Amino acid sequence: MTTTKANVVYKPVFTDGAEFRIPTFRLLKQDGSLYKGAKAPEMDKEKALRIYRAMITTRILDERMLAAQRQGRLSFYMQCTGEEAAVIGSTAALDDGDMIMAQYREQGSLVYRGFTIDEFMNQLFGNELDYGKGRQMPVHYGSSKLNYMTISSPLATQIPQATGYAYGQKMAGDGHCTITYFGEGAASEGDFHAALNMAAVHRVPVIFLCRNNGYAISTPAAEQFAADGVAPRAYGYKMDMIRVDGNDILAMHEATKAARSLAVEHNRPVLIEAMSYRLAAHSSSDDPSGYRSKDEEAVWREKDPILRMRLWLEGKKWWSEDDEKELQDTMRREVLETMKRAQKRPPPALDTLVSDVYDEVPPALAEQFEKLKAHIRRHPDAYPKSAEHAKQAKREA
Amino acid sequence: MTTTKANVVYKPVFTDGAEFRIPTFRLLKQDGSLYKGAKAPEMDKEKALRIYRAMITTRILDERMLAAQRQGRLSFYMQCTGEEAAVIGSTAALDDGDMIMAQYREQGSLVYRGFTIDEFMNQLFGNELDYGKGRQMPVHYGSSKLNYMTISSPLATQIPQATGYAYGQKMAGDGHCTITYFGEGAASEGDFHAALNMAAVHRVPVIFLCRNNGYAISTPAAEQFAADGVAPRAYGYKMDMIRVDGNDILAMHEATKAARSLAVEHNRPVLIEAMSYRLAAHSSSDDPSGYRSKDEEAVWREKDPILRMRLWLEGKKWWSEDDEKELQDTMRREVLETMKRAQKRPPPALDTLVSDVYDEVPPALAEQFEKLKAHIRRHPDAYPKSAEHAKQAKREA
Amino acid sequence: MTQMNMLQAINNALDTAMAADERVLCFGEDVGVFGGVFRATSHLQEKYGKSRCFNTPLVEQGIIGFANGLAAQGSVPVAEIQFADYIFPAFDQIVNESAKYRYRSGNLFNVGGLTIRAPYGGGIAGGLYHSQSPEAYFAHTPGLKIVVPRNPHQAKGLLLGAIHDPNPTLFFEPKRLYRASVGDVPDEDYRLPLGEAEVLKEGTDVTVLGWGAQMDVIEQAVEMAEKDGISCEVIDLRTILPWDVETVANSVFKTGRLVVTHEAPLTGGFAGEIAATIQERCFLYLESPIARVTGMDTPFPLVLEKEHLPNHLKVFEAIRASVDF
Amino acid sequence: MTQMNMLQAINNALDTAMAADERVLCFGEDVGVFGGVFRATSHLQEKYGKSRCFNTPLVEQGIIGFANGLAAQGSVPVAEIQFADYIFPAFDQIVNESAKYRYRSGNLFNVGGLTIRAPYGGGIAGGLYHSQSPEAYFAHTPGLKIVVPRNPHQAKGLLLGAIHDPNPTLFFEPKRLYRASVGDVPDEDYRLPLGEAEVLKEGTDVTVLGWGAQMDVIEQAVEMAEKDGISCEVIDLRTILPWDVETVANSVFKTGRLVVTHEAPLTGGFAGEIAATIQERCFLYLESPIARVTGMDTPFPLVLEKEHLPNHLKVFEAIRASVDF
Ligand SMILES: Cc1ncc(C[n+]2csc(CCOP(=O)(O)OP(=O)(O)O)c2C)c(N)n1
Ligand SMILES: Cc1ncc(C[n+]2csc(CCOP(=O)(O)OP(=O)(O)O)c2C)c(N)n1
Ligand SMILES: [Mg+2]
Ligand SMILES: [Mg+2]
Repeated sequence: MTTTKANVVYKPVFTDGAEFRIPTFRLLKQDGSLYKGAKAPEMDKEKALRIYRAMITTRILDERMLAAQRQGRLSFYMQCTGEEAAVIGSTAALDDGDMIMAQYREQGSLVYRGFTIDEFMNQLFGNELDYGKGRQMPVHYGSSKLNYMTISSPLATQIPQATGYAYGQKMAGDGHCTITYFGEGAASEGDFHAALNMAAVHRVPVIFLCRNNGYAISTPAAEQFAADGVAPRAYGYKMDMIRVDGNDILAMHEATKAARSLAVEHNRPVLIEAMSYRLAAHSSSDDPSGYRSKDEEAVWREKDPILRMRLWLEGKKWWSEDDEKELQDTMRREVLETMKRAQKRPPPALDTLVSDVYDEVPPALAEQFEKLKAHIRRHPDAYPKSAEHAKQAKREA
Repeated sequence: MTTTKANVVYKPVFTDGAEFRIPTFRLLKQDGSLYKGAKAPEMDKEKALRIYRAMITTRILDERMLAAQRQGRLSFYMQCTGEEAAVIGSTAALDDGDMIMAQYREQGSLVYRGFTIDEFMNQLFGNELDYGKGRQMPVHYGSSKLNYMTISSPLATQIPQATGYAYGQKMAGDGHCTITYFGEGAASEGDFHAALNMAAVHRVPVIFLCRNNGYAISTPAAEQFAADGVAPRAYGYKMDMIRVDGNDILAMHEATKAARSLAVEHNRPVLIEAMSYRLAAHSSSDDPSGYRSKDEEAVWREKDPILRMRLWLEGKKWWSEDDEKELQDTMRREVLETMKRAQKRPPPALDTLVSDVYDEVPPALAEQFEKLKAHIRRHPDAYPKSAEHAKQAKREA
Repeated sequence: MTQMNMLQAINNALDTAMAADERVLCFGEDVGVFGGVFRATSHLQEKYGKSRCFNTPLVEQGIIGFANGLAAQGSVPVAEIQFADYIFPAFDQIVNESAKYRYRSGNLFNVGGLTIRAPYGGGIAGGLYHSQSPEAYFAHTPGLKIVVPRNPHQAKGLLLGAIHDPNPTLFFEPKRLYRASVGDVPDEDYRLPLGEAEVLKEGTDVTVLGWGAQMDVIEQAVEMAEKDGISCEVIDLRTILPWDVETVANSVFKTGRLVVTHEAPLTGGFAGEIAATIQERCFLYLESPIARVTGMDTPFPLVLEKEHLPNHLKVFEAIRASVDF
Repeated sequence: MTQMNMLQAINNALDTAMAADERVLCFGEDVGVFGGVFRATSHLQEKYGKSRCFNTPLVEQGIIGFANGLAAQGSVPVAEIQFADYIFPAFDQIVNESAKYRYRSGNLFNVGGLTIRAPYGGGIAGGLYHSQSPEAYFAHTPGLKIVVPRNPHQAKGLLLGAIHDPNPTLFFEPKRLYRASVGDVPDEDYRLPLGEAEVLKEGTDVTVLGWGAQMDVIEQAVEMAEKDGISCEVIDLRTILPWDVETVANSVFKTGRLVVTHEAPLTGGFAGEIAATIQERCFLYLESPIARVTGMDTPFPLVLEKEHLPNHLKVFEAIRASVDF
């Protein structure tokens, strides 16, 4: 009934929009060939390989670091596994100067932009070189030079911030936009509603990229919302929207490229829903066997986005078995070596406890810090990390 | 594109839902006759007059109390003027045992359910008979016997509460539902998003009634959302939705009746958007001339919902000029007399300062109260209200 | 009596309450099939059905808004917030709504049935957002009760006390004790009183006061102090709001000294309220300044959390300093 | 110099800041054409355009989330929350985000440009939800600054100080002084320092401390006390976080007595923090217990608000009691 041309009706007819079907945009079949009717996207070899290398690197990093966590070398880890195309395909469609405000499962964006394995490891081990100064849990990366906002654990808080950031970009007129990533679970937060509505009203160049991976920890999407995904919410804000096969690297790239030009050239914010699946556990603390079946996982394992891209690349003769082997070996080695190096580095200096709370340490906090230092001097054995740092500092001097 | 039958598309096509047109449900023309094609609703004379009397009473109460505020007899007031049909038409379609969780502009619901002028006045003047014990600003009514939740000023907080209340009703299996009223402004709050999503997921018997009256204080709807009203948000939750002419008493009644049976019989929550206009200022503290034109107001004054119903009643010979005059005179007199009575009543007793914070006054608060009493005894002149009450108490003893 | 860890005791309390009264409902993020990320609600959905123990969408303001409505209706909701660090989106629903429901309506309506459970505290390598102790943020809110248990026995009894208390109650669970703290727990339905501190150990030289996981820290510190010949009176506050001024003041009248410790930052922490009240109440009895041993005035760090936290050594030194003043 | 009331001074401060730096933006509910419900942003949209001064949708968590993002980008947002009572939906964005942005990123990012303005306080027949003084709720949050002006001159200087301070700042405006407080205000751009209390009057017998609208109450009380021959030292704290311990402690070293007053409820109010700190700092100098004169531990009432509020008589009696102890 809501598609009637009439302005007025004389019977109380209700609709819940169930009659709308939001189609999924796809280009690439699982065998690496294009769908019939799909136009080959413009993507040169260089770009394609940059993307593919980022996907492989992300996958290997995830595998190795989960293993490291299992070995007790790391306290915590979260994998992007299964969602590499959704994340990297979209980031690759942006300008590297665009701002990324991610949730936590988007390490692929960082890899793509050139965050080094060293930089990852320093954060994961919270050593003295961690940009975050060892203050946040593993996977809370950030990089100002790569325009990647430091991850914050409270879910969805970055979504209205992305609207604000993009408003600032629009005011500055620098032709940049902001993309914010979030899960279909986080989209239930009030901040999501605020962010999309404000973006639509103020015509802000922001892309809202919902990774619908089926689960929020143990909660399946069906207990998260009654609707057909997150996409139909765009109707409520009158915002451009598209649903994309999140395991299809070409479709993700095309859709995001188009979204970016809506955002930047027309000040139209866009909601992209990337349909995918969280192949791994929620995090290293989680065990999905309590809430979903192996069969379900197997179905999605068949849809691996990396394999799909590899088959496409091979079809184009841009990639070979040997290339694959070499990349995998190199990356595995680099990850392991870098890990060892990072793990050995001392923790951040003691004064990182009190710096950056404000631009300057206020007097009362400075006093607390003096007391702490005196206390540690009295009990050096009780504070091995501070002691370690002091030792290391001596060694290096 | 979103109405395509296809599951998959091979081109990135965006949609913002602009192609959907949500029609408005109407039955009654401004001249009191039914639209061609509109079915006369089942509404007997008794019900019709109960509704009409409530509308007139609300209008008169509002006029008188605004005047009282202007005369300095009252600190604050808010009028329902222009929205009486939206409020009373919907309440009248419910069972009187259904819970109402309103925003603040829904005094009409209370009038309809039988809240007496005395009860209104006691709240407005915060005297010793006010159920709220003089703690809240005027218009924050509540009635447990009439199933009308006490108004709370923070906007939208009642919306998720309504979802919870209705969930409790469903668990109790008592066949009741909850209706919650809110403005199109309040619908921007995060609590709105939470409430509707949870209601849809958990299939809760709740009716969300959005009074879209064009303004949130000075902010026009166009700066509140980019979409065509609040109705399209229902698509995002897969919730039954209908848009109704809020100045059409019969349409409001029919729509809400149908919504109630969806809610109670099928556990389907419903969103109703009542299109109307806030004819008066936001509150007695507001002056709309700073943000909207007299012309705009005049257009809506022509659509007066009370006159529309009166013409319908007169057409049915259920109401006459004389009836009107008598009702108006009686109500005016009653309001004035009751006001005088209420204004003279003493304020609530001093111990209402500290009761009801908890079920019992905790020791530290009891101690604070003892100190206060001793202090007042030392300075009786400085606390005229407490003194007045003490005097009155003496007089009555 | 059964030996249980704190999680089991909490699970047992919920089970007990749900068995006794069908109006009791448990919900929150991942609370259903999965039994919560810490498993505090394990098996409750199996036992009581999906309508009484369920997952909610991921929206804390909605969870508490929903819970407020349920409580107003007469149900007895026990809502879980997955980590206390994530309770802030619900701050408005708690502070402006739950706390003021009864007062603003003149007691026509109330949400007394409401209990909000949340794991809190540090010491688990959780960094900024899996470590906070937000009790003081709520303690400025008349109308709320705030309870923190120190061990499994207390956890069951206080949680049942909270669920049945006719006022909205926040129940903060020291998550680092979830599995670490084990003890005998009665099998029956028993309810410990809210608003009453407990003197765990009598002493004459100094009163040492805390709550939750900090009680273990105090125990270690006091052991050290007693070796030095200092006689400590140890009090578990248990209820932060409204707090038991009497018990604390009576102890300080006797000892003349007070050390208060909590994990939350110093400034604006609840130790400040206690110190302010006790210095007034016991002014002429105090032999040394009331000492506060707390987290530092920073967000919660990760790698250096040991340095940040008020451990037994810091508490011990404060006891010493108080006695040596 | 121009005679202005506090609203005009605030409006003038915003105008000054917007004229000087185009990155300064003002927004909030009804802030645009209408100029805000109190008219603090009057004419700013006219002068600086709709893109720099605008209405937002009605969603506080969004307003502050948006402002955080803007500040992170390098803009200088001045966000208005219509009443301080309605700041709580934004609590998470303020306490978990604004306050922790710099720390958690190791100073890669910060929202130092952010200023949040909100009218606060009672005495205007506002009842529960148009009267609250929520400063203490925020004062437990390292990373935030909190400022409260007492008159038009202070309001302009401190607001400009807050806007240019490189840390996120909450600026609470005593709304009952909006029109009531009038005084000379310099026309130029001047910035008063944050973090510094101001001694308004020197005295020897007792220190009387407050902030915002309470300074007028203190003035009246002190006048009564001086008639009784009590010499009072009066301090306006001005910045609640981080607060100026030095100035207050130095005063108490001299007077030996302290009375602190605020409108917010006693328990968990910021006077508790001050009392706790000063009793420790000045223990041997204190001649009487530190007194707190505050709102009662209840939600804010309406009809009996006079009874509830810490007026000059209550402050005077506390001064007397402190001196007579
Ligand atoms: C405000 C808040 N509430 C709860 C959590 C705990 N939590 C962390 S991740 C998560 C699930 C998120 O699911 P989704 O958004 O779908 O992202 P996904 O993990 O699937 O990528 C939850 C509940 C949190 N971090 N923040
Ligand atoms: C959380 C919150 N924010 C702001 C306000 C201040 N305020 C009161 S009414 C109002 C406008 C509400 O507009 P709408 O919801 O459209 O209802 P209407 O007044 O039009 O009936 C505002 C901003 C409030 N009461 N609560
Ligand atoms: Mg997910
Ligand atoms: Mg409106």
